[in-house]
Amino acid sequence: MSRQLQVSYFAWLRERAGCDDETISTTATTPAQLWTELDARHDFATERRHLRVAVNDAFSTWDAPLADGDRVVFIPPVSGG
Amino acid sequence: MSRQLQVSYFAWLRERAGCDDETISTTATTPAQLWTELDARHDFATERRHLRVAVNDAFSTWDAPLADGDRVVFIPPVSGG
Amino acid sequence: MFEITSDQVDVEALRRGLMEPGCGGYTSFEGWVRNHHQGRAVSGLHYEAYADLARAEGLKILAEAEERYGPVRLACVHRVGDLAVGDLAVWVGAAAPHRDEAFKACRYVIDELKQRLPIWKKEHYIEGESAWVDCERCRAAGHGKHEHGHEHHHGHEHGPRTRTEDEPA
Amino acid sequence: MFEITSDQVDVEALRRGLMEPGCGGYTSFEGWVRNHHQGRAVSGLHYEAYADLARAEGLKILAEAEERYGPVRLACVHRVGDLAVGDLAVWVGAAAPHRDEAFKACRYVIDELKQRLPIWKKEHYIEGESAWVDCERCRAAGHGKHEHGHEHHHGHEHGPRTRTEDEPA
Repeated sequence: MSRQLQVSYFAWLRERAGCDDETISTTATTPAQLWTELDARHDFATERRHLRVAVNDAFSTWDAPLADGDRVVFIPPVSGG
Repeated sequence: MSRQLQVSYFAWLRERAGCDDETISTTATTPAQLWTELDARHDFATERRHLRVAVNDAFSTWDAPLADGDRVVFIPPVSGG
Repeated sequence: MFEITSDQVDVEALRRGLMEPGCGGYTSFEGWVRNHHQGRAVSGLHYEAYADLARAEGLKILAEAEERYGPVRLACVHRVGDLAVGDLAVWVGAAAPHRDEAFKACRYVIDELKQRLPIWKKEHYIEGESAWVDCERCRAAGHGKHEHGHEHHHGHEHGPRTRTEDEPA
Repeated sequence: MFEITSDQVDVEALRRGLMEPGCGGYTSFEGWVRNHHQGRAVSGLHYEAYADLARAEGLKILAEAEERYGPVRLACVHRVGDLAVGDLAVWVGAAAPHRDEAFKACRYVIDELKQRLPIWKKEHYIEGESAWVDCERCRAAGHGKHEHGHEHHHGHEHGPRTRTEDEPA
């Protein structure tokens, strides 16, 4: 069963993806699976362990269950301040 | 041989002395001797070990030699900031 | 009060907002855009934020500082968008009854937000390139380019990353 | 820059004076007149300085901070005269390439000047008395009234002192 997810990109992940946001129809059930699928499509040229992930604007684990309509954001190492 | 010294007072030492400055004719040759002489006159109601002393606007030891015309200031515990 | 903004920061208004007759010590920190970074001349930079999460995480950091060092009045603003050398990028203010708590709370907030806020800095160099800046802590640890898998104390894993493009400054 | 002044302090002008394109971190400390001290309601206070020595000692403290944490741009102003609750009594600013040095230099200056500057504070209480305030470090050590002869790390000896008079606030 596939679900619709909203994915947003920031910084160099955004530049690799070539877009700020995209709506994905996917069978991925976790952020980890979603990453593998999107990395194959966009070639982010990094490894997942360098990133964090947020689901619905809160930090999440990579194996949390995803629900239809969730917003997923992969978070590169930060450099604010 | 006596010398003329300029003595300035601050904070509660000033209030005990009843003046900001005074010119003293004294035979005291060190700040320690001068303190003993002035304490007898003004009754500062403290002990010397609680104070520091400055000669000519620089911190000094209690046994430094005093010269005619020197400015001597006894310094109570500070409370700036 | 925690804010992500593309507007200029009114430091004086923020400072006045923290004043309170019970506070005897006030410490502020400001991050200014520097004209150099790791030996390269910088002409300016661009901050990009994941604003929804950054606001939530920023408020969480302020709450942690209050819990550790409170009572303390805290505020923080982080700029996004294009900034020139000398511009204020981030401001933190802390007012407390005594100075020790004000200093520690202010320092806690800036240290944590540098590690945790989802904000990214792209530097523009005088020679005409631009690059996303890698994580401060990775740089301090002397790691190379995303070839390691260390764990930071906040429980996240990541690698440093500096990507350079042929883009005018 | 170190100043003893009876005029209001222009914090914004002092801050601008420290700005420099090589500085990425700026920390300031402000001491504000608090409405209470050791359980007593304070209506205002009066600072008295031995100005010639205070200026020399203030410059010495700034030079020590520069030596320990430099390069760092430092400035400090201490008020004298009558101050009301909420007024700024002392201001310290430190700008450095990185934040760690800015924080440490700023903290060093305020900690040292509180122990070393020949400046005395007389508090006016709501109930209508006034008192010279004792040394912060003696108070922290829990000493009684000038009955001890401990040695502080700056090499001077003194005792705490609180003198109270029947004087209107």
